[in-house]
This record gives sequence, C-alpha cells and structure tokens, in this order.
Amino acid sequence: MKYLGIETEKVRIGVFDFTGCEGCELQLANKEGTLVSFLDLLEVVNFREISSERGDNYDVALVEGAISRDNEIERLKQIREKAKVLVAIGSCACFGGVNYLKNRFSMENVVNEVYGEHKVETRRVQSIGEVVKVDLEIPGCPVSKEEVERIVVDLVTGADIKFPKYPVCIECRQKLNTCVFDLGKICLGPITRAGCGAVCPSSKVGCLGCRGPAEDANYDSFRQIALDHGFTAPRIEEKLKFFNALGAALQK
Amino acid sequence: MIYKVITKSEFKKFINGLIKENQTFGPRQVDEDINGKPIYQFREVHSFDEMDLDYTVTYSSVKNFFLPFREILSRYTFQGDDWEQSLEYRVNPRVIVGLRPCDINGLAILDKIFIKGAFPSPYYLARRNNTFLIGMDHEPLEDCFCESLNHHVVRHGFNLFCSDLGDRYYLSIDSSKAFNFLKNVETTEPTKKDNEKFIARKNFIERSFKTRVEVTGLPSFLDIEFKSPIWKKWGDKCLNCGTCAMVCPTCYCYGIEESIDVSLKTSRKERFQYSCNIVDFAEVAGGHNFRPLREDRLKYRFYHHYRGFAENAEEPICVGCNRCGRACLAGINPRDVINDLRLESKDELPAT
Amino acid sequence: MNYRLLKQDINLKPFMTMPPQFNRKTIVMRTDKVYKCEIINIVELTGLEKLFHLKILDPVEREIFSFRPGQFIMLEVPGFGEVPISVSSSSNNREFIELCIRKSGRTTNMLHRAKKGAKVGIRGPFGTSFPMEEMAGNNVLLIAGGLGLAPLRAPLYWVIERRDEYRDVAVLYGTKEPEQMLFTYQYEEWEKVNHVKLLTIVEKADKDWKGRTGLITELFEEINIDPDNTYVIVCGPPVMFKFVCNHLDSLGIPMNRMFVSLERRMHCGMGKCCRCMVGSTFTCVDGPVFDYWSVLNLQEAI
Amino acid sequence: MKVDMNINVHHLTRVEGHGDIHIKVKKGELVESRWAVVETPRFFEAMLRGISHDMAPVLTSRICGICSISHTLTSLRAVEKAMRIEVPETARLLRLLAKHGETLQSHILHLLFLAAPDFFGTGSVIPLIKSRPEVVVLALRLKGLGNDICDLIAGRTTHPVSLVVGGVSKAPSREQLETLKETIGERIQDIRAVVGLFQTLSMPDFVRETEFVSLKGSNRYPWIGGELVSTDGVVKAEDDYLAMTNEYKEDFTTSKFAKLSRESFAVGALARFNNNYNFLHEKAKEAARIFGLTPVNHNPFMNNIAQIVECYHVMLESIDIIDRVLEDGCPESICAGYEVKAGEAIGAVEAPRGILYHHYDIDENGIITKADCVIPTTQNNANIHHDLAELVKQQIMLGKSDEDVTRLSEMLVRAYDPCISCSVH
Ligand SMILES: Cc1cc2nc3c(=O)[nH]c(=O)nc-3n(C[C@H](O)[C@H](O)[C@H](O)COP(=O)(O)OP(=O)(O)OC[C@H]3O[C@@H](n4cnc5c(N)ncnc54)[C@H](O)[C@@H]3O)c2cc1C
Ligand code: SF4
Ligand code: SF4
Ligand code: SF4
Repeated sequence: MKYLGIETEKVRIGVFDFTGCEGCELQLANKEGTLVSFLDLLEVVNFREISSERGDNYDVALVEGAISRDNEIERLKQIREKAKVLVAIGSCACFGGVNYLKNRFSMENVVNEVYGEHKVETRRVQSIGEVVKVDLEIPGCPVSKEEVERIVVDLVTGADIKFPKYPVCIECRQKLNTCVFDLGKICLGPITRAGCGAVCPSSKVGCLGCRGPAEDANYDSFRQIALDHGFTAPRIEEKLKFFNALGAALQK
Repeated sequence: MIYKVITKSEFKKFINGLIKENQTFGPRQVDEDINGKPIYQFREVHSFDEMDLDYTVTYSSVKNFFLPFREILSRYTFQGDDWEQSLEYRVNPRVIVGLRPCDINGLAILDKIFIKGAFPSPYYLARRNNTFLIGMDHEPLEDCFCESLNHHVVRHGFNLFCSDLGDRYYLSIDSSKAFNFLKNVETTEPTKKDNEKFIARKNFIERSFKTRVEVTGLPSFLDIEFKSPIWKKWGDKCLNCGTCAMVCPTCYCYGIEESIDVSLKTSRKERFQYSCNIVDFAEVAGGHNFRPLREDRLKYRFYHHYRGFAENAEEPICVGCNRCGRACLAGINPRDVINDLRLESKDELPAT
Repeated sequence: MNYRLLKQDINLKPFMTMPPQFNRKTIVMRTDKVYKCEIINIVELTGLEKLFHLKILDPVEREIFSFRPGQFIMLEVPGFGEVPISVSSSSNNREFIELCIRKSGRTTNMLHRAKKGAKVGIRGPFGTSFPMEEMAGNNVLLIAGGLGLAPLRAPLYWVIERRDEYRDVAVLYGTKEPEQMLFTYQYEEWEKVNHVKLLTIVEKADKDWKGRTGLITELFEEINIDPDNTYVIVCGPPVMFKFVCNHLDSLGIPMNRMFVSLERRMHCGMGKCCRCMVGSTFTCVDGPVFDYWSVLNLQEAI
Repeated sequence: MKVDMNINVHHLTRVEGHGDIHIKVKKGELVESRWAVVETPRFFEAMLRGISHDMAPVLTSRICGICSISHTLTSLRAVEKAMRIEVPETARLLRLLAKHGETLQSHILHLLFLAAPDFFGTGSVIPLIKSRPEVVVLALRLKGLGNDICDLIAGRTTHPVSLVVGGVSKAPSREQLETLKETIGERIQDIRAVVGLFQTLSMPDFVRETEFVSLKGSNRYPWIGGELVSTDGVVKAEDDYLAMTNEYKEDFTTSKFAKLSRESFAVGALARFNNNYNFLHEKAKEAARIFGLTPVNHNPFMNNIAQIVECYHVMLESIDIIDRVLEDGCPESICAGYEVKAGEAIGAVEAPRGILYHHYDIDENGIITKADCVIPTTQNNANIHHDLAELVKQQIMLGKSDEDVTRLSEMLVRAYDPCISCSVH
C-alpha cells in the first residue's frame, strides 16, 4: 500500500520460543480467514515451528515463553542484539505466566519431585522483561489473533500501537453476558485489561487476568467485592496469582 | 391517542403474525443466577411462546438496538495514494416486544439527543425509524425508582403500548402502523368499565413503588456538593469498569476507533459505546487527564445524568430503572449516592 | 392479513447525495461524510509542529466551507483517526485552509509523515468563534502560550485584514524554549506592515536568545492595558490562562471581554460523544471559545 | 558406499518444541544416533501441587498449545473420577465434539502445514500459497473448521474455557449446532480432496517392527477413557497406566523415555488405527484402503495416512454427535453440581499424538497434593530414537548422501508429529 505518500514495507520477523506451550505461536497461524493477507504483511525469516528457513536478518523478534534455564538467557540476549524491536508475546513472555507457579518452591524441591535422583538444570522463572529490554508486550494466554493482526498492521504502516486501558467488564457487558459473579463464580474482569473480547466470561467462567491489569485498576475494592461474594482469601489469591500478571495486586 | 382492548389470546395471534413477517425481539430468560432468580435479555424470538412477557426486567436495556455497542460509521477503500469514503445506513425493519415504560422513556431521551438536538444522527434515525416498539406495563420491582422521575408512565415514543387488565390488554396506539396491523385481529373499543380498570391499574402501579429518590432541585444541589467528601467515599469503591453505562438505557457517551484491515485495502471507522467512568475518558494526547481520580469520574457520571443533561434538556437523563445499581459489583446505585449527598448536606447546615 | 413492516430506507433520502453543511446544525445530513482535501503544502515550523495547507478538492464543498476565527474542524486521516484542529488561517482565504499541527499521538504522528499531495478529510467547521465584530473599535490583546498561537492566527488575520476598524493590537507570546516559537517568519510583517505590537518571552533561554526570559505574565509590565476598551483572547495551556486571566481580572477587564479557547478530548465535534463535556457544557458546540465568566462558572473547567 | 557421516540437526524445524538429531557414522558403521529433546522442562507436576482441583484443567491446558483440549479433558477426567462426579450425557457428547475439533485442527496442521512442505520440497507452507494455492485453501478450510468447532464448544481453540469440572459451562444454541453440522457436511469433500492429494505423494518405505499402545474401544473408536492395549497383546486397566508406560531417564535428553514389551513402543494415530481399525467409520476405512493401510502397519511414515483417516472419521462422527445433542434438545445447563471430596484418580485420553495420562491425589479441600502426567510424545521419544538408528542403517546400506539421510531423518521425526514442549512439561 502506498498511502499519504508513504510506502509500506513488509515486516521482517523472527519468531522465537522459550519456556512455554507454543500456543501463542500457534495463534499466529490461526484465524484462517485472513491468514493469507496476514502472512502477506510479513517476511518470515525465522520461525522454527512452521518453517525451515532460518535467517538472522529480522527487524522484529516475537518472543514467546518465559526464561527458566541458563542457556535461554544466552539465546535471548543474542536475539535482543539482532532485533530492532523485541516483542514479548503471550503471558509467559510478558509476566512469566503459569510457569511462575514453579517459583513457589525451591528449585531442588521441584527437580526432585519430577526427576527424582536425576539432575536437571532449571532456574527461577523470569519474564522476558526481567532479562532483557522489551519494546512491546502483547499479553494474553494465548494472545488474541485479532490483536496481533492489528499490531502487525500498525507495525507495517508505522502507526502508534495502542492497547485498551479499560477492564474486561466493558467488553463482557457489550456481549450481553450475565455477570459471572451473578452465577456464583469469581471473575477478575474488573481489574484486567480488556482486548480479548471477554472470552472467558462469555463462556460463563471467570476471567483469570491473563492480560495483566487494567489501568488504574481498583484492587482494594475488587478484593472486598470478592470477599463479600463469599470467596475465601486463599481462593482469591490463587486466581490473582495464576498468570503472575496482576503485579500490583500481588504485592499485598 | 387511540385506545383499544384485546384479549390475550388475540394478542398472541397478533404477535405471532408480526414474528412471522419480521425479525422480532422480546424478553427471554437467558440464565438463572446463583439464587435461582431468572435473568432476562431482549433476544431474537421465533414464536410468542419463546418470550416471557411476565418477566421482571431485562439485565441490559434496549439501548444497543439503537446505539450498537460497536457500529461502523464509514469505510474507506484505498487505491494507490488515494481513498474513497463510503457511508450507508442499513437497517432492516424489526419489532421489539415487551419494553417497559422506562425503556421507552429512555429512548425518548435518546431521541432528544440524536434526532432533536444539533446534528441529528442518521445512524440512529435509521434504526429508530425501522423499529416497531410494543411496550408493556409492569409492577415495579423493589428497587425501581422510575416513578420518582416520572418515567413510570409513557406518553410517546412507542407504536403500541399494552396495559395488563388480567385477561385482556388495554392498548394505547400511537402509530398508524400499529393501527393498521391491529386490523388483522379482533379488538374492541374500550368500555367505560375498561377505562376504569385501566386507570385503576395505573394507580395501582404508581402506588407500588417502594424506592423513592428525591430529585427535585437536584441540579443546583449537585453543584453545591461538588467538593463533597461523599464522592471520595463512593469513588473508592468504584471499579471504573463501565458496567453501569453499558446496561443503562440512556448512557450514550462514545469513542471512535479507526482500523485498517489486514488486507491493507480498506479501513473502518467505528463508533463504540464508552463510559465516562473509564480511566481515559477525558485523557488527551500527551497523557494529561482532565479527570484523573476515580471519584472525579464517578462524580461526572452523576453530574451528566442529574445535572448536566438537566440543564440542557430540562430533565435528568436517568429514567430510574436501577439497572446500573443492580449490575454494579461495588454496590453503587443512584438512590444511595443521592441520599448520601442529601444527608451530607443536611449535616452541613448550620445548627440552629 | 399483512404484518410486514416496510423498510424506511434512509439511503434513498435526498441528503444522501448532497454534501453535508456543517454550519446548518439542525438538518439531517451525512454527519460522517468528510470533504476530501489535498495537502498542497507543508511548512516545517519546529521539530514538533508543521503547518499544513489543505485544499478541498470538490468545488461545491469548497464553496460551502466557510468558518469564523476560533472555530475548529475535525481532521480525518483515514485508517488512523480523526482529531479536532483549530483553523489557523484567514477566514477570507477560500482557496485553502491552514492547520498548524503538533505531533502528539497516533493520528498526528501519521500526519507528520504524510507527504505533499497526500489526501486527508475534514468535517466542519464546528464550535463557537470569537466575537470579532463586537471587538471592532477597541484594543485587541492576543495572548498565547506555546501551540496557543495557532488558533490565534485566525483572529489576528481578521484584524489585520480590517486593520483600521481596530485600535491598538498587541500579541503577547511565550514558550518554554526559543526553538518552540511558532511562525517566527511572520513576526516582522506583523509588526512592521500590520502595526501589531508583538512581545515574546521564553521560560528558558538558549545561547542565541536575545529576548526576554520569564513567564508570560511578565510581559504585562511592558504594555499599557486600558480596561475600558480592551478585548482579550487567551490561548494556551490551562495553567497559563488561569494566571493570565486572574491578572487581567485584577486590572479590571470585564470577564465577558476575555475569551479563552478550551481544549478537551473530542471524538465527534457535534455534541454527541460527550468526551469534551465540562459539567453540562460541550466544548465542541458550546465552545471551544468561551468568555472567562462562563469558564469560571464551569466547576471542572480549570 | 558412504563411509563417514556426521549429522547434527539443531532445533528441528516444523515441529512443536525443541529437539536435536545427532547421527555419527564411521567407516560405514553407525556409531551413534540420537533423538535428543532439549526442550526446557517446566515442572508442571510440581506446579500442580497446592492448586485447587478446578484450576488443574486450566493449568494443565498450558502444557501444550496444540492439544490443550486433550490436556483439559484428561485433567477433568482425573478430577471427576477422583470426586466421583457424574457428568451429564450431553456434556460428554459436547466434550467429545470439542475433542474432535482439536484432532482435526491438529492433524491438518501437521499434515498440510508442517509435513507437506517435505513432500513439495519447500521450507514451509508459505511458498505454497503461491505455488500450490489449492493445497493451502484445503489446509485453511479444514483447520478453520477444526478451530470453529473448538471455538463454539470450548470457547476457544487454544486453552479452552468452557470445559469445566462437572460438564460444560456454556452450551451452544440449536441454531449454532445446526449451522456447524451443515458446515462439516460441506467440508467432507475437502477431506476427500486431501485423500486425493496424498495419493499423489509417496510415503517413504521404511519398516521397523514395533509395539503400538492405545486405548481400546469397546463399541467405538476410543478417545476418552477405557482399557489400555498394545499390539503385542498387553491389556491393562486405565488405572494401571504406570505398568503401561514404565518411564525412565536417559542423560542426553530432557524428556523421559518409556517402554513396554520391547525396547520402545509407539502411540498416536497409527497406534489407534492398528488397535481399533474395526471401529472406524466405513468411509474412513475406505480411505485407509486406498493407501493400502491395514492393521497392523509398522511403517512410522504411515502415521501421516492414519491421521488423514482419523480426520475423515472425526468429521463424520461429529455430525452424528451433533444429531444426538439436537435430539436431546440442547439443554442450557449441562454442568453437574458436586461436592468437593478427597480422592485419587487417573484419567487417560487419546490426544492427537497418542495416549495421555494425568494422575492426581486430591485432599478433602479439593487441593491437588500430588500429580503425574505422562505425555504421548514422551512415550514416542524412545521409539523415534530407535527408528532413527534403524533408518540410518538402512540408508547407509543404500549408499545415500548426507543430505538424503538428513532429510529422511527429519521427515521420520516429523511423521510422529512430536509435541516436544509437551513431552518435557
Ligand atoms: C478545539 C480543539 C482545537 C485543537 N487545535 C489544535 C491545533 O490547532 N493544533 C494541534 O496540534 N492540536 C490541536 N488540538 C489538539 C489535538 O486535537 C490533539 O493533539 C489530537 O487530537 C491528538 O490526537 P492523536 O490521535 O495524535 O493522539 P492520541 O493520543 O492517539 O489520541 C487519540 C484520540 O483522542 C482524542 N484526543 C487526544 N488528545 C486530544 C486533545 N488534546 N484534544 C482533543 N482530542 C484529543 C482524539 O479524538 C484522538 O483521535 C486541538 C484540540 C481541540 C479540542
Ligand atoms: S463477568 Fe467478569 S468481566 Fe463480565 S461483567 Fe462480570 S466481573 Fe466484569
Ligand atoms: S477473560 Fe481474562 S483470562 Fe480470559 S482471555 Fe480475557 S483477560 Fe485472559
Ligand atoms: S437508574 Fe442507572 S441504569 Fe437506569 S437510567 Fe438511571 S443511571 Fe441509567
């Protein structure tokens, strides 16, 4: 497209994965209806999961997964050096994700439990941002393909990238859902950043906050509401901590 | 206004006739809450029996039929360095059955803004013109306070309105369309007895309100209480989640979003329903926020509803349905906030 | 038996084929139809601001479009966004429109990358204007901070083009740093040819700056203000006009002869989206030009 | 004859997760051949400790981005067995439907996005958009259908949301199901086209006799729960899974290995096919016959064909399931209430890549105290490893070049459709 006198260029991307389920990478290949147009915006120079081409001349590195081994740190730093823009995709990359649940225990304990005598190297889980500088975070477990598409279009056209600042509730109510609290379940929608289309409450299960906090989220009021609805404190904590995404809420 | 009386069985025939010919929406149970109470929404129906006309109240209002939560205002098609804009106002005719008086009055308020005010909206107009509305009276719930705002009765804004006389409906006909459609079924002229029953029904409903909110003089009163600590108290509870505005029949604030499709060939300009409670409602480029605090934003919603709009259109924008109060997880509702303010101002009066 | 509702298709109405006339607020029109414009010239003013010359392409639409000083338009960059921008040119100029735009977000950043010849859209004009006729026969004092000079150019042109109808005309202009000064290339003409007294000041001087340093209120010491027959227009960041207006108030200038232009977030320009509401007032239809009394009267305004 | 060979494939592409191939041949003798998983272990079993039982399915779904529905269903089965929860029949049917969506999506992803480029000689599916658009259209339509099924029933394809303890939290409407059924019907011709497409490709001819392990159907092709069987005649109860998997550790790989009657065994589409051929839909059997695929087949490359046969089967079975749900009148609430109790149970489910087990101990507060998960690819890893050695030996005999051996080794690993990050969970 040439528009406003500006020629758009394909984005050269590399997709890399660390500790995670690769679900976010898979999301990139979903939404089949627009997949061909989507791929047309990109020059994929490195994407191990779907392609044998391996190049180093990428501008944008999409990094999936958290960091949980020494050699991952090395690999990540190399990617950081080559990439002009490093994008953390998915809740694991942005916040550590469910992997952070491992950090509740000591590493010896964890290795013993799963591998017994056998020694396997592992370390406390860190998000990508805890290890290298991250230029852009696309949260979600998994990321929403709609959002990724929008962001890629912004990258291609050179426009500023914006995320909703409001919480999931607004999208949820716009879907005319019955509030999950009314159904007797707990939902983190009121404090979680929207953008997923309220997938979870739309299926009548509570939001787990995978997209991180909404701006100026009211944690105190939220906790009180959850307690008033009869949920126990440990139950509320379990939900809040699930993706390690709601940073400020966890400080308490 | 022309009045008629119809038996409930004829009425059912009438509605089924409409359903057969037109896309029709009506109150349907969609869920049951944790306490076993049914939850209703206006949904598409394919026969009279799918509706529950004895429903209490719908969870969300009918607003989104006229102001969709998301709506494309225009499209652009790119070609080289140039583009073309296209606009259209496509709405297919449809019927909505079972609106409560407050729902209809809510639409009448939206009419003031979107049709009668400056820059009438063709989008809204198209939707309004193509919707056939059948209203229905009901006994108020515990927390309805539309009577305080005089919105428990309807005068205009509908095609047909039904008052329940037990085995029959007393029909108020406010459009030629309704009048003509009714020729398909058997109706009778109201007798003197019918009229008496109709008035008794109205009085009964009026007497049944259990919640009252004192709104007289509210605009000036809110002005005086602009700096009241009450706002912080409620503001601290507010989640700024926009729920109240989404369910409200009259909240109409919005935002605009433009996006280019992945094909890079077209783009959409969309209007999406917003809420003044949302953190960036009044934020401008560079990050300055004209309403940085939760209490500022909560207060603004009350101001717009009971003061701002009141000054512009000589009536509060709220119709008293308490949908916002019911939907709010933090338990914020107009009655309690307004009462709190009133008490607060009493306390401030110099002791005599 | 017939129950079918007939479609009332708005798309068939006559206004669908006519260009919208934004000066006639009460008629139904295609409120989202833009006038397509070509960017015929781009003047780089500072690192952050550029002046765009926009020509409405359709001759009929160009004919319809007319504005008064103080009014703004909604500038559409298809695909990226629509933003309110004050018209910064002479209302006599029917050939093209000048917009002075700061790079500050998604839409404006995109616009700053646009090349000459690019096509954008406008809707408008919207909002209230300065009472230029009422000011005739009086002194006119224009006070601007930073980007505030952009909306003041329209009233300044008005006065200059009818110079003998007005008495003393002065412009007080302050910015943070010298390099942020806008339209420096026009100062000499304003002063020498148009007999406008121009005083500038910066908060922080650099090594080349030879003028005054300090806050804009310090400029008041250098001019005589006759409170009985002076009209003032103030444009700039909220903190600035608060101080300036307070000062003018203390000089005895009646509040209804002081005008400010408010800035709020806007998405429609038509009094619908409510983003620009201040209390019960829409900045887009009841403003952006307000006299100082109205501003004071709005609890949230400053 | 080729005498020396040194092949090292670092991070094999077009598979899920990280694995390396090492082959060393000296003087015509195979010195070393390894399938080494180098994926980072995530320690899900440890993470599960202290988690509420109803969060276990949500957590374990994150073991794998491709077969998250299978993990969720396995986890649900373990929790529901442990607490003796009776899941309503409609919910069971819908869960199976979601499972079929996943199987279709996963198999098509493997066949047409990951494996196909090997047959067309491209590095990925992307060049095929231009060179073989008809293949890509098929791939997109069928994968799209799989995703649509998952979205409708499970709320989302990757990491389902509506599959919850007790049943399904939100049921699709009658209209939605009817539309879906129609779409599946329309897509049958696409799967036929896939059969046609693969007829034009030749599967490498390689046989190494092995043991195949899967669930055993009692009256239909098995997916969720049941007896465990092997082609060597082993039969065990679901709860006896440890005797079936016998996991052990090797130093060169982060994934565990597994064995049964022989040094290794295989799970997956071919294993299911070999053990349950009789329960396949007639049309699916017909498709198998076109390729000469009959039980028991020992060519691992035929796993690709078994996947096509299964796609056919699940599409047809999905239509039957929808019919049954529609007959039952699509009730809105299809979730059983339950009381939290202590318990221990094992769930076994046939994930796209083979049999998957979750084993939980749950305390009286409904908290998981101990967990064990055995993943299909973990069970396959040893078999891949041994296949590799055999394949290389045969190739040396044929005097193949380094490139040929590398290519064929990669194809072999891919034929198993390994899900490596899953295997090192
Ligand atoms: C009456 C009026 C006149 C203005 N005149 C000028 C001018 O002459 N020159 C100039 O450079 N700027 C002017 N502005 C400010 C200009 O509108 C904003 O800088 C611009 O909207 C930023 O948009 P963006 O998309 O680049 O930023 P983003 O931060 O990406 O904004 C997103 C959207 O928010 C809204 N928005 C954000 N900031 C503002 C704001 N300050 N005012 C109104 N809406 C906003 C717009 O609808 C915009 O599309 C004026 C504003 C108003 C209200
Ligand atoms: S279900 Fe969750 S997201 Fe939806 S309204 Fe309720 S709290 Fe908000
Ligand atoms: S609803 Fe919550 S948990 Fe679910 S996808 Fe959205 S942000 Fe994530
Ligand atoms: S009661 Fe609440 S929801 Fe109802 S009209 Fe008033 S503000 Fe809106």
